[in-house]
Amino acid sequence: MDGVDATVRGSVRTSSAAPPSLLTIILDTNPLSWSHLSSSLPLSAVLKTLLIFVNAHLAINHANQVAVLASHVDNVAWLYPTPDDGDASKQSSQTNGHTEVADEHRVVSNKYRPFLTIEKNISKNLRNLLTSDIPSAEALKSPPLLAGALSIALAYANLQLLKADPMTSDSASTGTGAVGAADLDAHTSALRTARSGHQFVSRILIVSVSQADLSSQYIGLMNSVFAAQRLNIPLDVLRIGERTAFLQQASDATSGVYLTYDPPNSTANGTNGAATASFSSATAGLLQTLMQGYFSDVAARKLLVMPGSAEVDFRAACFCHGKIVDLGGVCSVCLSIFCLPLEFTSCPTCQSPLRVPKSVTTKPVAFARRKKKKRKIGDGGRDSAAGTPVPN
Amino acid sequence: MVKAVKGILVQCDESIKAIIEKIDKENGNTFILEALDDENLLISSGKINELKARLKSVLTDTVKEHEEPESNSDNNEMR
Amino acid sequence: MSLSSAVLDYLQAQPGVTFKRLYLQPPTVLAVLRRMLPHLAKNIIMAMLFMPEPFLEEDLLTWIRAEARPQRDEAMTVLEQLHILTLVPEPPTPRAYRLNTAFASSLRQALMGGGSTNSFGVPADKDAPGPKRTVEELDKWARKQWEAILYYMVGSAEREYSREGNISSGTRKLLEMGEFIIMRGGRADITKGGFTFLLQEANAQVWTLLIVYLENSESVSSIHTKSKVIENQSKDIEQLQMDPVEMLSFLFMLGSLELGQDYNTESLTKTQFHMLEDLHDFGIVYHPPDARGRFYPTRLATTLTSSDASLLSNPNSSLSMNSGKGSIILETNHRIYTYTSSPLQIAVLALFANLNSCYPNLVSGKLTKKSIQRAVEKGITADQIIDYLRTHAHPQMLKNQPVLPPTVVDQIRLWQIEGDRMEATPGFLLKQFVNANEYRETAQYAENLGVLVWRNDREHMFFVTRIEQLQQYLAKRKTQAPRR
Amino acid sequence: MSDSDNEYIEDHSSGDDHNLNVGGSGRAQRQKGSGRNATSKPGTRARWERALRDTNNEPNVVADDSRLAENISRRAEAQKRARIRKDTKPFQRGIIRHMVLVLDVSEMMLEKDMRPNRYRVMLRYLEEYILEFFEQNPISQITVLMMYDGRCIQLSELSGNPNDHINAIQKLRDGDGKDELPKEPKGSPSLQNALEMSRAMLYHTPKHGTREVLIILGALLTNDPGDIHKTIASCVKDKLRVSIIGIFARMKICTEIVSRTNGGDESGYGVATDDVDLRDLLMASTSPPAMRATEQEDAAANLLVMGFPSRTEEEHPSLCACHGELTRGGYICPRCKTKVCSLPQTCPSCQLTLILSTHLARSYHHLFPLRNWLEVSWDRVREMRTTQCKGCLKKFPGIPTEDDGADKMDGSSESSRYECPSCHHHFCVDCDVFCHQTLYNCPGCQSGPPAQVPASNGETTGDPMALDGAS
Repeated sequence: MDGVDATVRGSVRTSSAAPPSLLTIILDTNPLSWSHLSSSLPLSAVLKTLLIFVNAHLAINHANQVAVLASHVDNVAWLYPTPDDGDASKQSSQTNGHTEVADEHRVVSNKYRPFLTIEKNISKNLRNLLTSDIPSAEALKSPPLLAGALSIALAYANLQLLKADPMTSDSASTGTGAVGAADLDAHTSALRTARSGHQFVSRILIVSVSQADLSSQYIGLMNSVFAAQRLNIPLDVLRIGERTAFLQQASDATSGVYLTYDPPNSTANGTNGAATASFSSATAGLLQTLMQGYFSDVAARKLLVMPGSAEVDFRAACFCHGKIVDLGGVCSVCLSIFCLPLEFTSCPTCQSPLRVPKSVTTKPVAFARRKKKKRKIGDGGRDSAAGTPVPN
Repeated sequence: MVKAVKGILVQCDESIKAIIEKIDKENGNTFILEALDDENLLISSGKINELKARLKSVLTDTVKEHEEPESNSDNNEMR
Repeated sequence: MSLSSAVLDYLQAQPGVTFKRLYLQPPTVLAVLRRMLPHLAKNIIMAMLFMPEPFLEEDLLTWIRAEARPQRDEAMTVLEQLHILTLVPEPPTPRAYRLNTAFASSLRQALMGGGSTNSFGVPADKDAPGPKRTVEELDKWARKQWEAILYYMVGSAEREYSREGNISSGTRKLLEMGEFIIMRGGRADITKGGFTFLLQEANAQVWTLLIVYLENSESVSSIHTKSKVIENQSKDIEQLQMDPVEMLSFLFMLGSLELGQDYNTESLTKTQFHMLEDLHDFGIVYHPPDARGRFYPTRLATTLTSSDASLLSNPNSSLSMNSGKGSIILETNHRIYTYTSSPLQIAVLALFANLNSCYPNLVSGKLTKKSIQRAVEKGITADQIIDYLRTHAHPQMLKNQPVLPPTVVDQIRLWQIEGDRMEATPGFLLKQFVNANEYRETAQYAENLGVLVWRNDREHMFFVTRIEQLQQYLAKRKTQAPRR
Repeated sequence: MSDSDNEYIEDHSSGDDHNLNVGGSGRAQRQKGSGRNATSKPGTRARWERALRDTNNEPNVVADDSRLAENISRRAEAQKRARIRKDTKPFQRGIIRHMVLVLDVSEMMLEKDMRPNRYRVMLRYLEEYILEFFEQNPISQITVLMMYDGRCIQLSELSGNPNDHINAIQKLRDGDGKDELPKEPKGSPSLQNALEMSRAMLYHTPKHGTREVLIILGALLTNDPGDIHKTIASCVKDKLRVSIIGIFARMKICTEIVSRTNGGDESGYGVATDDVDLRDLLMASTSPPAMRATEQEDAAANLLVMGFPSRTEEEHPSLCACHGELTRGGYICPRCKTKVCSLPQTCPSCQLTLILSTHLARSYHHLFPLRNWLEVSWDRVREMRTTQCKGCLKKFPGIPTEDDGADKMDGSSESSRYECPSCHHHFCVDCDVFCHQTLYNCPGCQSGPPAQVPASNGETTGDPMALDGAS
């Protein structure tokens, strides 16, 4: 009779049945930044690479989903799925799609249909986006609306998560009083996603090129990062160009992958394999980076050693100048971060008068002597103006 | 040299093993290939159904099961 | 699980040449990737797909976490068995893995487009004559055909549902060959395998039947033609040799087609065209009698290459064969309620439950010792019953964790093993190891593969369910041993 | 930063005392936002009475079956939204909190009116509570006390590490192997002892932080050695803010303690009627409390100097300054270059507060709350012509051809759309809940200019975003 084992009944499916997964790509489409890269890594090539990546993601599981967002200069646009244009144009696009299919008879027969649909949608929407409005030169220098794109991506992922989870969608429709409502509590929603992690997983890949700094979107960005953390969604960042501290923090906080990719000069060595001969070496490298570094979803990441460095830049941006600081003043009321020395007497964010510890503003001799002793521990020559915040 | 023997592993408790051994003895040792330990036996491949049938008949003969009313005592009896 | 492993078993039995030819078709590669590989293996393939050099074994090992060893072994074994990965053991260079070239180039082609193989189906001309079929019509057709097969099988167990005549004699023969039914004096009797079949999900059923179809391709073709001969009056089909590779490719291609779209039959080979008739009988494709130049894949076809998880999570994409899918409520007092009016599902339930009342949309009953043991005697296992109940559980039940009441699950198992005081596992006993080391490592390997059933460390022997990989392993060990 | 986050436009006429809901059943406002307007004298009505009234006043109307599904979904929406409708006025809040958590471990906690008993239920929720507390208030500190057999015993030191407290609570639950901790609740509680001890605990805490006491009290008595009123007076003097969560019934003395230490506001005294309620009350206290005008003067903002160290990895292990263990990586204090192995903490060498900027950022949503979104009428929909949610692209129901006079249900929108008052984009109810409970951002405001009323001729270009107005 000992054949019956309690452990058996829990295991519903074997480990090889991976959960469906949603991949959301946020593509930075600032035309200015891409034009800088046009010689080594043009946007069109990156797009082509991303499409292969997307196809590969869709190929491994029938239920896998994709969403692509463009964080453009002054707005955030959906590249896939295409939002409705209202009734009239929706109909036209439908008929449009049909005739196109008939036209491209030969192409269709050589490509998996879902891939084709997505590719068409993305390139059409991107074309529309890039040709529709030419932003002003000033706007071009502004940072991409990453916080907005992340917010939308998370809202979308959240909906897919709700859809995939029969428990919540059901409790929503029946609305069973107090207990049902308690399920909707923010905290349980986090727990719920952790528990339903095996039913649906999601991740977000940010392809970032712009140099502009993101400190103006700091709060929005951070809120998005915490939301992603709660939903158990890793934020992967593929940075083309220099490092950015915030994106690295974001991916670290959500245990995502952060890699920088430096496009080699187009004249560089010809290591292209036979398969990638049609690509420049830059795109081939990019493709390989995507396929090896970013391909695995949350389920697979448990099994793999993910790339990334343990060294993370955790410095913050000050609210007064947007400067990156590693030592700063913090308002005790509103937690705004300021760079030192302080230039004002009341907090610019919350208007409360700031009582600044004397050690910050003045340089008392007596303290300085004590400091000297301490310096031996550290490496010495640093700015000693900042004093210890002695509570009370 | 490693040796592989094709057969059927039978896992049972000791009392059943004793019965199986008895059946085996009565039938000219055609069932058991090897007695592995107290609870495991290796049986020759084609014989398992016959063995099962014989075991069942032995058990129904020896074990008197206490009749249960079908309607409302579904799981209490077995525990 | 049963379905992908069924296909996997079939494929693994094929010779290497077959794979070479199979992998020339991008849809096949896509389907193999999607359907038959463990998740980790998919990731490995994708990482290697665009890698210019072979993947060093050492790098691969560091890439996969040490804790994930069992998954790694599983993935690598499957990849090697399907001839997707090969080890390149050139002595001067470090050992490295290489993707099968045909596989890799087909997969790249599938992902990047291009080529001119017409492998994803040629849509029929828009202006072709004949009426178009809507998705609803196709669903109706598929359901009608498939349920006819199921009815036939259930009907053979329960007289009152018997509805022969609806399915072609070819299909009937096929069921017999698959040992789902046994003909006894002109009457069909359902077998143990048949019950297993009935209790599976629709998608698994389709694959199980198709595998039987593939395995018996030669004989099926002749049987089918015999029945067709009268209708078609054509003799030349009789000589047709069904090529399993072409058949498989066709099935995989069907899985990548779009529902509601009609496709041209011109690009099909003779074998494939011939298969169309059989698949039409199963309800997998619809081949309009008034327009022979076209065919429509039904939902049964387009979901061939989707996995169980996706079918569960996306109810729209699955064709619920039993109209009341997800309708069973099982209570801790063993009572069972099912919202259904489908005689098929009622018949299936009646196999293992004691049904006592029937309302227009609800049947209720009870799982009793008698009913379960009756089912067990017929050859249905407790696990099958439990699986069936779980996959068809009502959404309200799915809220529970675990889905089914544990007491009932345990009780069903207990009832099954009650008459059955021993557990039999066919397989192989390995013994007489040269030394403790060899024993330990081999046993460990077997355990990682998941084939180890029993081991006795003192006597240095263990029992496994399958031996092929172990043989390879031991052979490999032998060749490596001198080097160590 | 977009406008919905940091600006607040006063749009309530009720003025500043808005968050102080005077009255008995305390957190009614939080619990049932919809009940607020309907009842004539909101707080004084007991919960059971209200429930009775609700059922009695429901008119017996024969429902139109065709609208049943719609009404059910409307009700579900209202329920979801009821949980997010809290005040979004950006009060100054006590972000740096010092909290004494006092547990009742008296024999009254053995009552079995919660399953398995009150004590176990309380311990179960506490772990969750502590994690949530530090999630919401990463730079705050807690200490846990228990009232046991007339005494007050400290279970964990004042610290900012959640694991310290969770371990203490687990020890209390499972026993610590030794006989130091009681296995079962015993005796009666003493509020006076608890308050005195809390006072002592919080005496040294800096002024810029809050001094809070949260008492979970199951008993309906307090067994004090002296005059509790004197203790209350000294608590008021020391600026302690006491909140109490009672179980099943109210006590006069608790009302007095809470009211006097909170400047006359009794809303800090909540009574749990079941275990879900207990949990809700606990979780409600994880949000930082609003500061009052009087406290604000005393606790003028201090400028705290903090370091934001970056994580490094070393080739060779070295000793960390905090535990003296060999580690391969850690955080380097930006001022003195000492290595510590975890954050947040105080640099062992130069006493600088070391913190991750993300810790600070976690509290921002309390300070810059997202404004509530408005229900959208069909007229407004006709004007804006939105067809899908700005966040998740969910399709909205279409505009009905004629006004069908659907029943208005409080708390949900007739058009299933919700509009952000800043950017005028429309969202679905799921995004509404998600954005206000988890994200704290408005996806519309963050991603471009506010939505415009579309051009009246209805001709749109091929730009897919045109109707969303974002272009």
